[in-house]
Amino acid sequence: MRVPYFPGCSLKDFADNFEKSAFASASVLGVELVELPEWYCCGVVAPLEEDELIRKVAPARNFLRTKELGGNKLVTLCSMCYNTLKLTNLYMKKNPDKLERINSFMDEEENYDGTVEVIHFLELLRDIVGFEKMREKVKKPLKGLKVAPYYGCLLLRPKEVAIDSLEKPTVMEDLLKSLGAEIVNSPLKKTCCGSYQVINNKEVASKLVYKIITAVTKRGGEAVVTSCPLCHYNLDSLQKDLSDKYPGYKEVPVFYFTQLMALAFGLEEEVLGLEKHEVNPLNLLKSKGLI
Amino acid sequence: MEGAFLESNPENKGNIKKIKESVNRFLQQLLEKKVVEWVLTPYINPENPLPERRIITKPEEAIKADPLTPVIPGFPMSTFVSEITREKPISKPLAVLLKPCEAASLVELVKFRQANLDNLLTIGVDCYGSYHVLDFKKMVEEGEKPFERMINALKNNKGDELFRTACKTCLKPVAENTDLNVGIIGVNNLFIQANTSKGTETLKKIGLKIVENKERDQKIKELIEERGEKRKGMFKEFLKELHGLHKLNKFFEDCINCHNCMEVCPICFCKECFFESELHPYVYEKYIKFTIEEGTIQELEGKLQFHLGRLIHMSTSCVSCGLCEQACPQEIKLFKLCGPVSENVQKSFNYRAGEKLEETPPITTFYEEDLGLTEKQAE
Amino acid sequence: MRVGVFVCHCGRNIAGTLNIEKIKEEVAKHSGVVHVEDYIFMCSDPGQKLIRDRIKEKNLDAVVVSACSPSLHEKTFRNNAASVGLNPYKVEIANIREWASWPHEGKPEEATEKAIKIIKATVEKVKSNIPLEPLSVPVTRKVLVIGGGIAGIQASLDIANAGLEVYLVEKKPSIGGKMAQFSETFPTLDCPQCIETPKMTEVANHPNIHLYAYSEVVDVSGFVGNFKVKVKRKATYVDWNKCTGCSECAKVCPVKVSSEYDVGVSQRKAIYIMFPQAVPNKATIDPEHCLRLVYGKGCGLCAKTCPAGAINFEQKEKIEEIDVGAIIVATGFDVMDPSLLTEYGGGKYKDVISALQFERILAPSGPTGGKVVRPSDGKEPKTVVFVQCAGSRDPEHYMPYCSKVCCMYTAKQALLYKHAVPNGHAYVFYIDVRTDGKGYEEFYERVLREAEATYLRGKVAEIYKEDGKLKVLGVDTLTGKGVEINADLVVLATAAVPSEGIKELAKVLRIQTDEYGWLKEAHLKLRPLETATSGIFIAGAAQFIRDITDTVSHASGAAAKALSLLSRNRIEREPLVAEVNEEICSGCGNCVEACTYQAIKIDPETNIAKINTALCEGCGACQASCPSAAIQLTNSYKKQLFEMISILAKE
Amino acid sequence: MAEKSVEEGKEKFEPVIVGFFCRWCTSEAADLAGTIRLQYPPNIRPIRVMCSGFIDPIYVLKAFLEGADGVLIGGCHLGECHYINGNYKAQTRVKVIKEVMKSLGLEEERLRLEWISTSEGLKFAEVANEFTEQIRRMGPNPLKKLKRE
Repeated sequence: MRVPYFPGCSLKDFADNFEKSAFASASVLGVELVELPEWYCCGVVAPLEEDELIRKVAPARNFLRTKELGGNKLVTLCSMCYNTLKLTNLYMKKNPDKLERINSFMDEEENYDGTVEVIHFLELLRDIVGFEKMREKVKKPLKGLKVAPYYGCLLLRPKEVAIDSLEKPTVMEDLLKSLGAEIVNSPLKKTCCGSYQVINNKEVASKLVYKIITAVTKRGGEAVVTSCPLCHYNLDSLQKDLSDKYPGYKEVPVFYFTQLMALAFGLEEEVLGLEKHEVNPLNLLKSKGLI
Repeated sequence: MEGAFLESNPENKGNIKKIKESVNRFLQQLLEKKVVEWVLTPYINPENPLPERRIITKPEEAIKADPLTPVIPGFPMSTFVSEITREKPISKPLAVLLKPCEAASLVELVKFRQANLDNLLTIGVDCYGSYHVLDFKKMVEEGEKPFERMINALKNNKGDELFRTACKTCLKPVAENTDLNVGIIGVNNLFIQANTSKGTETLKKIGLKIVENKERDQKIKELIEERGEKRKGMFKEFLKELHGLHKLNKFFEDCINCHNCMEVCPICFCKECFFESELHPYVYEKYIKFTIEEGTIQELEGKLQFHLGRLIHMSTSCVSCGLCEQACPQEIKLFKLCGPVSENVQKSFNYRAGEKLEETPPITTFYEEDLGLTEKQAE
Repeated sequence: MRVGVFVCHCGRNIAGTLNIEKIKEEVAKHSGVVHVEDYIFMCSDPGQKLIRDRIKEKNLDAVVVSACSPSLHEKTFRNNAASVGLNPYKVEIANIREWASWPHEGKPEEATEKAIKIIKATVEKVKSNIPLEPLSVPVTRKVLVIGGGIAGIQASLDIANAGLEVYLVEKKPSIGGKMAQFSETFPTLDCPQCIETPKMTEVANHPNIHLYAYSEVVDVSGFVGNFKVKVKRKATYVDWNKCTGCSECAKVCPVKVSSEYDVGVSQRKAIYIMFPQAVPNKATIDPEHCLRLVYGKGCGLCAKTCPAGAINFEQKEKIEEIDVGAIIVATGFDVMDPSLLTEYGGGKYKDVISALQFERILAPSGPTGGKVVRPSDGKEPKTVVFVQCAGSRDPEHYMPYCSKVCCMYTAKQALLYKHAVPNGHAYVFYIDVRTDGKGYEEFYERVLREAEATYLRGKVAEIYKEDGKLKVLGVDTLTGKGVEINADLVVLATAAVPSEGIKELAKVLRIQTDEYGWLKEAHLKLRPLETATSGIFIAGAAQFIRDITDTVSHASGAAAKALSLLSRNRIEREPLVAEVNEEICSGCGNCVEACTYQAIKIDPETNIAKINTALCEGCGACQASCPSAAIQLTNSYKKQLFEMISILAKE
Repeated sequence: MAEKSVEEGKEKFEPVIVGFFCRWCTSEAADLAGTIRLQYPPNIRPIRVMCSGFIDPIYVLKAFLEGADGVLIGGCHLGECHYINGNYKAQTRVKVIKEVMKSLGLEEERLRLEWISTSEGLKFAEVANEFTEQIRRMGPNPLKKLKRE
């Protein structure tokens, strides 16, 4: 199965281990993620302003590229790209008059007709591949690894783009279960990671990360799993300071779900890109006999 | 499907004469074994090349029954059934032989309380196609045998250019809602198909061995698929010919307001047609009045009101029998109108007239959902 | 046919735009019109007299008044004509004010043209109108009240005191409803025991009230003034004629079941009296839990103990038929099940409870005797968090509407809690505090002062257990800061929702519910007590959640509606009903399917449609479904429509 | 469509639109529009009927055959019918006519169904404006041209 794929900036930079591990494990499942030939910024926040139509041109172009690849589904890995593209697409579908204007901004291109569907890789795994099939491909079950899924906000809010139940999501739990991991249910799995506050108000983000991580460790969690490069960045990089601030603080490594997939599928360790982690995951993985 | 072969002698395979004899023997047995007391069937008319409809009561009369005849002489059989059973159910068990379109229209008439199935044994007759009454008559007069012609066409699976348009595009060569079917499609020997428990009981009563027949199912499916393709193309063409008021007006140019199409229509069950009532403004006196007041007679509106009005009334239940076209003395190809329009209307309600007794017609169904009609349409 | 047309100027409202002379000139030419006259105000006394005089002088047999909307003066003009012997149904209104002069002020010529068309079409209609007399129907002067909460109680008492008989049907073993479960009521802090119980007793002793407790309405047929109602009287397995309410049976019953009355805060027995003040004060056996009834043998301790010998395991439910003229639906509300609110740990943590449960804990007559303790360990909670709008004002997840009463009862609960636990502290999360009632704002101010509760403007995001405490994560939107509270007890002001089974009951009654299940009123503003089915009224929170004050007023209003309907022995109805031409009807039954009121049946003898005019509401859906014009609506005949269309559609 | 430009070059085409308005909602909305003096074109000629469920498809046909350029049917919003569900019946019947008209290329856009409640005077005026404009753009009922020929 070939599926058009939108990477976004993070996945080409600090989160390239997310992409790498995703590509590798997707191919185990017979899924080829085909990167859009010439892609543009997802737009992050700007396209969500309803009247700033010019800022929605980039997403529209991404959808056109998708159609050129002969697909009508566009997969993203980054939660933020998913959220932005999906919302923008919905906006264009719901407002044909606005779509017409957006199209008029791009005179050298075909018109976008609103027929692309944006999905997150997790949805593809759940709804198209199926977790049962994943279970069959597991070579090294993540036995005894106590992981806490962490959703953040972008996969679940607002309601019209939620990939799962707003209050009781289970998609990551189900995925990790199929890999053989043990699930630790943290009440703070949907709590804000601090987002961009990490830049100008690091304290806020830091405090949130402390809460999120301690809620996990208190419940016996050994690792946190996420699907968002920004969440990953905050949760991973801010932990260093926490150890200084809070004596007795216990660090836990933070993984992308695709890294754990690659691990369970028995792929080369190098696709995991473990060297990028701030909180060293090697000890944990070694102790479980996974590497 | 299950059912029973009537002829197990391999020598008779596909023998046309034997087919007819087999059916008649089957009808005879129905009467002999007292499964029914009466049989309503097309019947050989010594005075006329066209068959007549007759109720037979004695087993020996069955010899001259002609249920497989490839023609509908005038009114559909369902109209007769309606007339017999509308007021009250019949007193004695009656078997009636119906072509698939007649069976379908009977289903619609039952839904509209214009017929009653109590005490009725409905027997569908496979129909590969039928001829216009005039063609049929001409054939007989010229010594050709219409039945043999139809059977040969069936054997070669080539269709027949002379079939009525409704038959060429017919998707119901086999009745779906009868107790029994006289099967000639997809079989070599005559096959009596049982659709209901009443049908199965009947076969058992006259001592027939019940068997599965999957081959026939497959053959029928293939035929319908093949016809479906053809129908799609033809209907598209028909609607093109009628597109817009100007073309529609041209189409009705020769109409003489005789209303034969309505008279013969199995769905037009009204005691008094609304378009012939005193409310209908285009009656004689009104024409005179219009002529005086406006200097023109409203012939055009009169015709359109009748035909479009009738279409609005019956298109939800039209079974595509095409008898309106056969009845038109002016040879207006009415099936081109009611066939495709009714198909569109019924499709839009996800309804197929005459298919299931328990399905209610769109106009009496209460759709408690927004049908989306007020949504703005793109211009 | 001699039609008179009267054109009203309505001061300058009509004459200022329309060319009255042109109208008169054109209309006078129309066939059948013998007289046209204009006047400055047709609805005034001289205007009316003018019409009366002309009817007599010119011997008019039909009248068209070209004036304002028929919804304003149709009755006036019809009665006026009737006073000089012209049948009121031979008078029609042509609306040339709202429909011509007002909306086309800048286009006098076109507006005049339109007015002429409207008048001519109306003339055509009135020409074929037939004279009619109102239909008169005898009525049963009795009322059925469904639901024995405070609304049903109030409505029943009002009607019974006016001298009419009332059947009060309650599905639980006792009347009293939700109000009987409350601790004290805002803003006066009266206890329901003090104010509701006397009313309950009055119901029980009233000679005009037939109280059918533990019963349900299962079928309603008939129509306004003449309803036939089937009531299922469920088996109580106790002969209520013998039962003295001594409760000895409950003492010996070995089966304990979670108490519905205490919303699970306490337990009752399989044979029980709902609460000490229950009316009727009789025992009921719960057949799902009674050992004898479940296994068909054994136990029977209650029967052995009962001093009155009232226990009867063989009792069967009965269907009773009653005739009434009006029905009042007072089925009240329910609260949303807190276990639906997973993000708040509802149903998961014992100490996350609904406000109704907290009412029982606070109630002096409740299972804890008014001592505030938490369900999990019976300890006194020192920190209580109240979450308002739990499930309300939340269109993404639950109910979009405001549940109206929560602000006030939460404030009350915070106060009562403070009274019970002086060293405890209450936090209240709110979106807005709504205090829209007499004395409500003052009460809220008192709570702020006296209860020392911390009011936090914001929503709670998550409640979970950590280190033995309930951690409440929320936000204070006034400071913009996140809030984290370690609570001992969380009280959710869960959304009010329509009472269970209301949709099924609405079907039986042939009345409408809205998308949530609240009963639909005939008009939200002007007919809030009526349903679209005449003769059926709504009282209290069944229409929408409301507090006790409003409920009682609403119930008295519904009672007054029923009383005014039944004030005479006969009622009159519009005679604009369907009629069948038997010559043409082919009995296809399309009209039967089209009729919402089951007013049409096919006569099995003749195979022809037959109309029950008493049931017919005159909507005309039948005539639109009839292919042959065999069924038509009186004075909206197809002929009339055809003539009108013919005039209007021409250039 | 060929019929569209018949009146071009002559005086501006003023369409005739027959309106069927239920007495409980759309008629009241029309009253309200007048009362608050909302201005809309006088092209719609109204008939007040009991309910949108009262409208026999034949009335619509009749209006077109008598020369109307458009037909507007107004009823209560779904779920708000005074007669409980008359408007559901109306939409079924309108659907039948529309399907017939669509199949035969008879410009089904000339028939419009709208739900306009008592309080929606503004919506009434907007619909009147917009529908009149639409019919004006579409040009006269082709029947008129046919009759002149």
